[in-house]
This record gives sequence, structure tokens and C-alpha cells, in this order.
Amino acid sequence: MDFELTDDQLELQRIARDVLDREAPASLARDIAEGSGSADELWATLTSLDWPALCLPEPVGGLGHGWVELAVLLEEMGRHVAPGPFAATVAQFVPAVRHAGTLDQQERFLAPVAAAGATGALAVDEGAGTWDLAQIRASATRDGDSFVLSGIKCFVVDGASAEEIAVVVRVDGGLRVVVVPGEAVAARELNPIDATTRHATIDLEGVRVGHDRLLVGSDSDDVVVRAVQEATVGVAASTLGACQRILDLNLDHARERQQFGVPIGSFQAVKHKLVDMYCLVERTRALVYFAALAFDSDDDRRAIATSMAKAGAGECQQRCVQDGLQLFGGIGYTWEHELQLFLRRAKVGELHFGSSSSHRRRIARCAMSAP
Amino acid sequence: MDFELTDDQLELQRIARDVLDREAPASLARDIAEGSGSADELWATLTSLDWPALCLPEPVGGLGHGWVELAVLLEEMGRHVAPGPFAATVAQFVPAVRHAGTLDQQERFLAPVAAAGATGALAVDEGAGTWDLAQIRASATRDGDSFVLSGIKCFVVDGASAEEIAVVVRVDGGLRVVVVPGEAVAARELNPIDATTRHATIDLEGVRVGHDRLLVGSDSDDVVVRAVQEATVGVAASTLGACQRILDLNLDHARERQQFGVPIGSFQAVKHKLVDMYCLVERTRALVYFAALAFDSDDDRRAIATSMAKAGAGECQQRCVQDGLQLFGGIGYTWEHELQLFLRRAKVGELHFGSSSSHRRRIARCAMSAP
Amino acid sequence: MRLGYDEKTEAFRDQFVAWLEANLPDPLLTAERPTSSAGVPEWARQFQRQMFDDGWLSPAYPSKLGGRSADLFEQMVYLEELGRRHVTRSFNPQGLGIVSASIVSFGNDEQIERWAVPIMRAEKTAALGMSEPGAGSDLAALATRAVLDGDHFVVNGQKVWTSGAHDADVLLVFVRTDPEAPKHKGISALIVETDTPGLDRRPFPDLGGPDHVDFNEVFFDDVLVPSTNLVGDLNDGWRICNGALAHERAMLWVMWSQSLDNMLDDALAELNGTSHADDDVVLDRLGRSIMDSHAIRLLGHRQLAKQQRGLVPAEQSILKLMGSEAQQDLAALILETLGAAALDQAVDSTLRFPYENDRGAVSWSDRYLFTFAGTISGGTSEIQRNIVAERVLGLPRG
Amino acid sequence: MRLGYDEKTEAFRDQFVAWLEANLPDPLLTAERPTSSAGVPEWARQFQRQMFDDGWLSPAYPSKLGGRSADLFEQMVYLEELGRRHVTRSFNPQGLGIVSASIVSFGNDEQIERWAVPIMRAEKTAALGMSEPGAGSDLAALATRAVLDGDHFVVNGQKVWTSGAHDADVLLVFVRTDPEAPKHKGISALIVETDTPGLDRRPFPDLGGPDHVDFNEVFFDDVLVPSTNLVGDLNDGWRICNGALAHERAMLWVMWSQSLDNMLDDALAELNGTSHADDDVVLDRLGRSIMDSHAIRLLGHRQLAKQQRGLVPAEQSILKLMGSEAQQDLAALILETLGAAALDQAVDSTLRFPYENDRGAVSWSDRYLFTFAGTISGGTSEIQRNIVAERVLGLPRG
Repeated sequence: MDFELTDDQLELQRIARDVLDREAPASLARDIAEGSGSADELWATLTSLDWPALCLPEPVGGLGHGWVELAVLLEEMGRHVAPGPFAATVAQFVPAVRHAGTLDQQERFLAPVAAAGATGALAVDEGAGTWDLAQIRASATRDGDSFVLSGIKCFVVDGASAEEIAVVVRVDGGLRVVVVPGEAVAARELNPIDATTRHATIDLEGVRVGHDRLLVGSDSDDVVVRAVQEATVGVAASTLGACQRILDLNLDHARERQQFGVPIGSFQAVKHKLVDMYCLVERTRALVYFAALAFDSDDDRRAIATSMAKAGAGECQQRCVQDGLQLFGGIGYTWEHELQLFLRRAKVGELHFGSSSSHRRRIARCAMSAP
Repeated sequence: MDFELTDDQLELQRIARDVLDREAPASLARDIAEGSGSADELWATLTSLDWPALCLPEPVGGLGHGWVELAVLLEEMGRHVAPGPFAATVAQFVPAVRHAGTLDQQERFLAPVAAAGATGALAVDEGAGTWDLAQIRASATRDGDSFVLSGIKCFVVDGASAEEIAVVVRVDGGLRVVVVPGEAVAARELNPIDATTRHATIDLEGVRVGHDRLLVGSDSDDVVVRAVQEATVGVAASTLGACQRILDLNLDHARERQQFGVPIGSFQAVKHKLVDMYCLVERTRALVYFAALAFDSDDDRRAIATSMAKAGAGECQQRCVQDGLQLFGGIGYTWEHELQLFLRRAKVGELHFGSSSSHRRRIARCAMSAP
Repeated sequence: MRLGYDEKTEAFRDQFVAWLEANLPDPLLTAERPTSSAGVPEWARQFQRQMFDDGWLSPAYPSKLGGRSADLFEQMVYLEELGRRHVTRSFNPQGLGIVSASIVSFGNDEQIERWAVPIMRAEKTAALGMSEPGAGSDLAALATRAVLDGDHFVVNGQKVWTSGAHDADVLLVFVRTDPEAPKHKGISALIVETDTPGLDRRPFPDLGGPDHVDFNEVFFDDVLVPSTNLVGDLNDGWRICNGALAHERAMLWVMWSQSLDNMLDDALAELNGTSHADDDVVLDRLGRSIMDSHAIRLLGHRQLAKQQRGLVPAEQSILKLMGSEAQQDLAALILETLGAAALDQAVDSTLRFPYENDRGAVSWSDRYLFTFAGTISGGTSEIQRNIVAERVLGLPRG
Repeated sequence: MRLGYDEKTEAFRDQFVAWLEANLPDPLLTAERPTSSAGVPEWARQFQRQMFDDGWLSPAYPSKLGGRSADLFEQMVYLEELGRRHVTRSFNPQGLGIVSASIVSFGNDEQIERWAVPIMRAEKTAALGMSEPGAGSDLAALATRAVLDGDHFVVNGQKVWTSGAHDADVLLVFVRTDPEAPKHKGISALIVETDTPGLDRRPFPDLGGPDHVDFNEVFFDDVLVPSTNLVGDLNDGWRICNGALAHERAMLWVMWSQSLDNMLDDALAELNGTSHADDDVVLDRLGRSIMDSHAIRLLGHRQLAKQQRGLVPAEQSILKLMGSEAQQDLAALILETLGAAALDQAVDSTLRFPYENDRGAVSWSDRYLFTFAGTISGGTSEIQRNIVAERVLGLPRG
């Protein structure tokens, strides 16, 4: 295998970093957390730069890049604690439509994303907080030319703002995806610990949608599994980026901050903690890009790769948040310092799409049952 | 509460340490591991000093001290990786007979311990390695004037050498203790990782004992529970002592060993690991002596105190073995260095009478179900 | 060793319990909450005053200073009974525990009457000006200067992390009065009234959110402080500084122990009845926290028993380290266990304990973040480990 | 980025697989096991010689040195195929990987012919004399002296931790030849035949038990070594020393990766079918080890890809650290999980893999202890962390 970004991918990474350095400074996230900011302008800029189209298939107007490129962008978004609909749209809504929709349905729902930055979300969990598909009870029932929905969806990223929401429901017992206009559902927005990762609870009860909004590209539950896998790795990539930034901030701090007359980075205890953070960041990056590669190659290790990416990101954030805040000392314990913005972005990744522990157990069960 | 050893208890500790410094040097444990040593002489000495009698009740010829004093002695035994029948006799066999036997039976089986250092063992587990009383299947069936035993007992400390073995069996479904002469059972000795903690598998099948060897001081399962609790805390106390010694050896090493021109104890990474070991040793000591006090006071927190002592010792040994060996570097990685003897004694404590994890789960379940 | 207390101590406990039952404020009157660690609501001021006047505020003190000359075991049961009921003695903890305590230990009678007693009686609130920007854990490096000019000191410089300064009436400020002396030697302690001209307090929020304001930067620009406000001798501030931090340190572990126990109670309540209560991974980690809680209390009792025998116990140096990290571990566990359910920061802010200093009644996410105050302030855990290594374990300085 | 290899690499793989299938020794002939890391059984010597003669022993080398000038990806699939079959290239790993490799890199043609080729053809075995008592991880402090006297060096001093020395024919010994020069500068490398008078090898057991003997102390008492045995230039030994340790370092991670994978296979086999396989606490920790195994392989591949592009990757500095600690974590997990079942040291010593260097086929208790060889030797994990902090993360020296 060749497990390093190509020159083109490295160039994409460089460009993405430059764009976000300029367009998504940490002050934007802070403004949003303080209620005075908006992500709209950033989204307009990214749309003008074709970010929404980049990893969409060419038939719907996309540029046809793969998951590795998407992981590059998502990692940079996390690294900049960038707000806005990018992650939920391209890593949650798009995979659901791509895998579950017919070509026509893909065209209908994805072309607006590629062309004009239409936004989307994905609604899966119903309150357990496990994203376990077996627990899904929400349903869509055929009634004449339309479907009537029932149920509640929780922890829906951008659930109160997305234009279209891919909702996982049961139809005749099987898992299906219905694309519901955001304005059709009642959404209650939460006050999340990371203000740049907005969540809502949405109420589907009695919502009626046209029958052509049921995605019928496949009648297998597997397409839903695949969509949730991609969404999960998207969260891991964003967490990875936030962790990288926490590490970077800490390295700068350790080189500059003086205590007892020397930079604190010369203390062995500080060094060793930073090395452990670095190792976990590198470990997580390996696992996240392995999952991205597995998606791009339709490799049958997708399930375990997904869980490894998510659990890896979770272990990484645990250590980076813990030691990253501790090593900063009092300065990092203020609202003013940007560190807290990245801590919150890193921590929020652990709290959705399944905990590290649940994913580790899946990995082990999977290995136990392998021949 | 008054949670410090009394002057008398401190004096006992000092004397015990002196005796073992003299009579149980680490070379004795090494000789035993290499097949050339024997614990007999040490046991004769300790018997002549009344150690077996110390914590036995006065009616059977004991000196009437409590569990705190016993913990002091067991901790010192661990600290010296002292071999011999002391722990199994006084912390395993004796509690079983004390709690399950009538006064006559206590006199019959304990007076020889107090007077002449007769040795004993306790047989509980049947192969699961959990010491879970619910899993006990071995039985004693009345047949005329005697009982016929059935079953296998595993991981019996001193099971191949003890003169009397308190065996936990089922009689009509309830848990009872039968005292079986060591010579009556077939014992297969294991090759344990710590040569000073001998274990055997014993076969009870068809063994016949007189009816008066069934302990009938109580018909409650609780007395067996209590005996196993005391045995468990005995293991924790010995582990604690071994960990203390690992810490002591490491502190000496860190002060003396030079690297890059300075003592390695001046490196922060070394310091911090030693402090963590120290904290865990102190934490474990607190939990072990709390359990001992709970026994002495018949306090109803006995169960949770037992599990805390055992899990505390387990967490402590994990860190002390891990960092204690790592910090020593190559020198500790040899058979010649005494460190390995204490590592083995510390580690063996984790492997019997229930793992740290199983005890921690018990503690949490207990707290969850508390009002 | 024994589990219980003696009769004399139990009699003391009974006396205090009777007083508490008769004097605890009506919970309905406690709705007004503190605004900062020196912004004390009126009902709490009244209760603190009542405690002082009845000799229950600082039981170790003589009666004229709000106490009854209690011994260590009596102080212990006193704190147990407060903790059991979640009763906060003072909502201005640095004022009572450090500022007034320092004045009582090192000040003169006039200073005690003028500041210490009013702080104890909650007529005034106080804050502690110790940390400075750039000095971090290195207190000996403090740079705020005070120059004696006639009967006044002229103070210039800056303090930071001054909790509650914006709500406080007075500050106890450590200043450098002899810039020539070796680092430790030229420090003095001054009482500064916060309405003195040239003193500027700028509160700033901590990482809990823009409205979570307790810390201040405090700027001194030619602030004139009467020389009679000098506490202790000139240039003897290092001793007071250590004394201030050490004050009530003997009993400080009780705070760590009780706040861990409180968090544990909340954690058990949070998990009980959920599927997490049956998750072995959660139980395994929770068991460890329960052990921490017991071990910390037991080690605290061990320290107490040694002190009662006139020994100098090593335990106090590890209790802050263990206590603060145990809280962090537990908060992390609950946060991770609740997972998505912890995404939302909104919490039920209904007061469960009306007498508690509950500015911490927040989401588990914030509770986790706030545990870092414990592992960072008052000497980071790393500094604590260095201290234990060198002072307790006798390892060479690095 | 891509998951597979290109056709050229796969063709290379096919060629090697065909050779292996034709040439692997009959498992029945492999019953004789190695006695130490230089005590190689005859069947293994023959197989190693066959590999050399057929150009498969060191594929990166040119054909006259047992190779076929393979590129990095080809070396990778070569190692994958060996690992998949648990085939050990040489049961004298330091001899092949360090001693002969150093002679090939730094020695002259005569030395290559006299020692390197015989070591590669398993006609001789070799050991590495580097560590000294008291020097620990501080290689620059080595004190064994060699004084040039005519056409001989006179060597005096002591080495320790010399694996397999008692079974080796030659030693590669690092000695101080200029005591006046700065620490790094006065070191040279000598080949010493082990039957030279004055050389005394004293094997000693490691903590595995009195019969677990691989390490040696080696004493040099006026040992005369011909000056033609000097490898490289006089006083240029530091470069060789670094080269020796760095040799094949590019591929060293494969060893860490494969030994972790092997332990993981054993762990899964041990747990499967037991109640532990359903214990969430065990599964949680086991999941982490599986992630370690994948991550280490992936990071190794990333290093490889960077090297193939001519970059100097930082990964190699963390792979030993991560690999050795991951093994330790896994061994600890299995030991703790098996609990009482791990009390007994006796293990089924039946060989599962006849071609494997299985001196490690022991109880989980010993496997756990033996993982410390990985975290201690070749620079302890603490030293590794210092190196990564300073060289990769750019932190200041302490």
C-alpha cells in the first residue's frame, strides 16, 4: 500500500488550510459562542470555492474527489474550529443520499449541494445516544401519494438549520432514508458544549412528504449502515483536526512560556505528555485515513476501520483535552484564550456517533468472531 | 475515627520488620525459586516467636490480637517476600474455622496452630478463578458416621503442604466448611510465577472424613463469605508489602543510579512516576487497614471494604510492577537482582481471590444499589 | 486505630447538630445566590454572622474570634456535620479561610478588629492578591512593588486570578518591598481597600463561558496604602504567604473529600436507573472513583490522627493531588458515559442543596472542565508531584 | 494514497512466495531449537545459507551479498510473506541485522569476505558488544579501552547485555581509542574473535528464570586484536555505532508490528470460547490493542511511502515506542484477564510455528515481563520520548 497523501492531496490540504486561516479565524467560533456571529459568510465563501462540490460525484455536478480528500477538508475544518454546514452536509447528508438514492434522487438532492451549497443533515439516533440502528423505531407509512412520518430524532447536527434532512426510518421493518425538508419538522435546538457544532431534536410526528422523497436506490439496510459509517468517520476527522490544533497550541506554549527561568518545554514531564499527545494524534490520523481509503476502495474492512477511526479520535481527544488544558495552566482556563474553543470541538466529537468504548468493543467483538 | 497505628501496633511492626530482615532475606526466596531452599526454618522461628498465635483468640491459646495486627504482619511478610505457611494458615484457614466452627471445633483445629504452628489452607475456587461462592459445586454427603466428598479445588495456597485444609463445600445446597487432613487428598502442585506463593489443585473425589470435621458453629452461608473476605484482605496486605518494597528499591535506585552525570531521581519523569507509585501505595494501605478495622469492628461495610482493599492492591501492583521494572532499566531485568522476586510477589496477588476489575465492579454495584 | 470517635467528640457533635437544627436558615430564604466568591447574598451573611456570634464559625479559635477552642477531632466532626447537610460556612471562602485567617495569625489587634472580625462576621468580603501574570507557580518571582513613602506605601503592578476581587471590600496583597533582597526575602503583605484610588479591577470570564465571571485582573497605579495596613513585619511576607496558603491546610483535605463525595453522589444519581448502571466498563471505572473517595477520606483521617499526636504528617501533600485528580477522573467518566446526553449544556438548575455554594451547578461538560481549577490552581499537579518527590520521597532537585 | 501495491511489487511477491513454497524446511526437521540469540540449530543455518545463495536473505543487497537490489515496497512484501508464515530469516538476528550489516556498510572487502558473508551464510554467528555497566542509555560514556600497539589493539574493559555472546564466534565491539577526545569522537569498532585469549564471557539469566540465559557480561583483559580487525576508520566508531543501530531501522517497525500481531493472534486464541470473550471490560481494552496493531502497521507504511519519495520520515522515532508499549499493554491485559489461570507458569510448549524464533514461547506472566526488554533496551521509552520531544517536536533540551 501507499499510505501517504499524494502531491495533489497535499496541495489540497495546503489550500484548505490557507483558506480557513483567512476565512475562519478562531474569533469567528468565539463570536458564534457569544451569540454575535454567523457562519453564513464562511459558507458562502466555501461554496464559491466549490468545497461542497469537491467530493460529490461528477454526474450530480461534483468534482469527483474521494473520501481521502474529504478527510483532508474535514480535518482542516476541525483544526480551525470552523463553523457551518459543511460537515453535516457533505459527510452526513450526502453519503445517505448517495448510497440510498436512485440516480435521479441523487441528482435531485445533491445537485443543489454541488451547485449552490444547499445544506443537509442526517437524523439517526432517537435518544439512546448510541447511533445503534437496531434501536430505530421512527417510521414512514405510505398514505396515498405520500408518506406520513412518526417518531423523534435526537442529536441531529444542524437539525434546526439544514434545508434537507435525511431521516433514517423503518418502512415495513426495513431501514430506509426519507429526505425531509428542514422546514417541515419542528426542531428544538440544544445548547451544545461546542457552539460550532449545532444540534437539534426534531419531531417527525405527522410530517407528510411526497413518496418520491423515500430513497429507493437500494432495499438493503447496508446502505444506511454505510451512510452512518461515513458520518462517523467525518466526526473522527474533525476531532483529529481539533486535537492537532490543541497539540500545536501546546507546543508553542511549551517553547515560549518560561517558568523558573526556562521554557516549560524543557521539563521532562511536559515533554513526555506532549510526545504522548503527538503519538495519539499520529495514530488517529493513520486510522482516520485508513477508513477514508476503505470507503474509497469499497474495502470490506470498512466497519472495523470506522470504529477504529472513531475510537482513535476519542482516545486522542481524551488525552489532548486532558493534558492540553493541564499543561497550559491558568492561561488556558479562560474564556479569552482560544484553547477552550478547540477543547470543546475535540470533546464534542466523543459525544456523538458512539463513544470510544462502544466502538472499541465492536472492534474486539469483530476480531473475536473473525475466523 | 483514629486511623493511625497505636504505639503498640507500631512496635509490633518494628519487631516484625527486624525479625524478617534477619530471618527472611530475599536470598531465601531466591533459593526457593531455584529449588534449593526451604521455608521450614523460618516457620520454626516464627512459631517460636508466637506469630501463629498472635491473632488467634485467647480461648484456643492465642494472644487475642485483631486484624489490624494481622495486617501489620502480612504486610511485612509481603515486604520481605517471605515464604512459608503463615499467610494461608492465619489469614485463610484460621478465619474459616473461627467463623464456621463451634467452640469445640475451634479448640480442636486452632489450638495446634497457636501452640505449635500447625499449618492450614483454605480451598474455595473450582477452576473459574473468580472465588465466586455461587459457583461452588463440590459437596459433602453424609454416609453413616462420616462425610464423603466430591469435587476438585483449584489454586489452593499451600494446598499440597498444609496439615489441615478448610474446604468449602455444599451440604444440602448450603455452603459449609469441612476440615480435611492434607494427607487425605491428592494434590498437584503448580509452578507458580512467585515461587514463595505455592498453589495446588486438590482432588476431593471420594475422600472420606469423620462427621465431626464438618464445621457446625453456624448454618449461615455468611460465615463462609466472611472467611473468604478475610483471606482476600490477607492477599491484599501481602501485595501491599511487596509494592512498598518495590517502591523502596526504586527510591534507592533513583537516588544512587547516575545517568548523564546526575542521579536519575532528579529527572522529572522519574520523580512523577515514583510519586504516583507512592500515592497508590498509601491509598492501598488506607484501604487495607480500613478492611482490617472493619473486621475488628464487625462493621457492616466489610464487603465493600474487602473489595476496595483487593482492588486497591491490584491497581497498586499494576503500577508498581510496571513502572518499578521500567524505571530500574536493564539492571532490574535480571534474575540476579532481587527486584524480580518482589515483582512476582506483587503480581501474584492480582491473580487470586478475584481480579481488581471484578472487585471494582462489585464496589460499584454495591454503591449503585445502596439507598 | 479505631473506626469511631470518643465520647467527648461525640458530645461536641451533638451540641453542634442541635445548634444547626435550631439555626439553619429557612430554605425558602436562600433563593438569592452568590455572584462571585466575594459576592455574598444577604441571607448567607446573616447566617455566617450568627455562626460567628454563637462560636460556631471557626471552632478552633477562641470564643472572641468566633470559636470554642475545639481540638482536631472536634473540628473534624464539625466539618462532617456541615458536609452532610451541604452547608457552606462562608460564601467568601478566601476571605474567611485565608485573608481573615492571615490577619488573625500575623496581624495586630487593631487589624483584627478592623478587618478580620468584619470579614468573619460577613460585614466585609475579601479577596487574595497573590498570583501575577508570568509568575505562574513561581510565587517567589512576584513583581508588584510597594515603596514606603512617609506613612503610606505606593503600590504599582498587577495581580491576576484574583477571585471575587470585583465584589470584595478589601484585598490582601503580596508585594515586593525590597527589590534588592533575594527573591523570597523582600516580600510584604498589605491590606488594600478596593475603593482606593488607582486600583482597577477587571473581572474576566473563565472557560465555562462568557458569563462565568469570578477571576479578576487587578491593576495598581500609584495606589496609596496606609503603612498601618502592613500585616506582619516589613519584608516578612513570605512567611505570611506560606502561612496564608497553609492556613487551615490541615483541614483542607476535607474540602477535597467532600466535593468528591458530592460529585460521586451526583454521578450515582445520574447513572442509576439507566442502562449505564449495568455497563461493566462504567462500573469498573466507577468502582475506582468510589475507592478514591474512601481512600482520600481515610488518608485525611490518618493525617488528622498523626497531627493529634503531634506528628507532621506527609499525607497533606498528596491529598490535594489525589483529590483534584480523582474529581477529574470521575467527571470525565460521567461525561463520556452520558455521551450524547451530555451534549446539551442546559442543566436543571433547581437547587438541591440550598445552603451550598452552588456556582458549580452546571452540565457535566462544564463540571469536567472546572475540575482543572483543582489540578492547576494552588500549584499544578506537576508542581505538587515535584514537591512530594523532593520533600517526602527525598529525591534530588532536578 | 492507496491500499494495494503496484504490479511490479506483486510480481516480486509472487516470485518470493514460489521460492518459499519450494524451499521451506520440512517442519519435522525443525525440532532442534536455538540455545540463544547466537546459538543457531543446524537446520536453521542451512535454510539461512539457502536464502543467501538464492538471493533472498537480504533482498535490498546486490546479488553477491545475498540480495536482488529490491526497492522498499519489494522489501515490504518480502517481510509480509515471511511474517505471514512466521518464518525467521536468521536465528542470529544481531549477527545478520547489525554485525554483518555494519561490516558491509563500513568495512573493507576483506572484512566482508572474512566475516560478513560467513555471518550471512550462517557459517559464523556474531554478537554485539555495545552496552557497558553504568553507561545505560548513555552510549557516549563507554569506557572499554583499546590501545594500538604495533599491529594489534590491546583491549581492556567490560561489556554487558551482550546477547548470545557465549554462543557467538565473533563480537563487534565498540571501544574507546582516544580517551582525550570529546565523548563521541574517540570511539572505534573492532571485530573480536571470541576465542581470543583474555576474553571472558559470562552468561547470566534474565528475570525469566535461572535457566533463561542469553545475556552475557564480557570481560576484556589485555585482549590482543589485530589492527586489521578495525571496521571503518580509527575514532570513527560513533558513526558506525549510530549506523549499526540505524541499520535496517527503516524496516525495524515491521518487527514491532509483526510481533504485536503475533501476540494479538495468541491473545484472541486464548480468550476465544471463554467467558472473557464476552466481558465488556476485556473487549474494551482488547479493542485498543487491535487499534494499536493497525495503527502501527499503517504508520509504518506511511514511513515507507515517505522514504520511497525520498523524504525523511518522523514516524520511525515513534514506532518503537508505540510498538513496545502496545505489546506491554496487551500482555498485561491477557495476564490480568486470565487471572488465576495464569498463576501456573507451565505452558504447552508444542511449537505452533516451526520456523519461528520461539524462545519466547512461555507463560503470559513471562511474556508480560519479557515485554520490558522492548521498553528498556535500545533506549528506554523515557529516552525515546526525550528524543521525539527534542528532534521531532522541537522542544528545548532539558
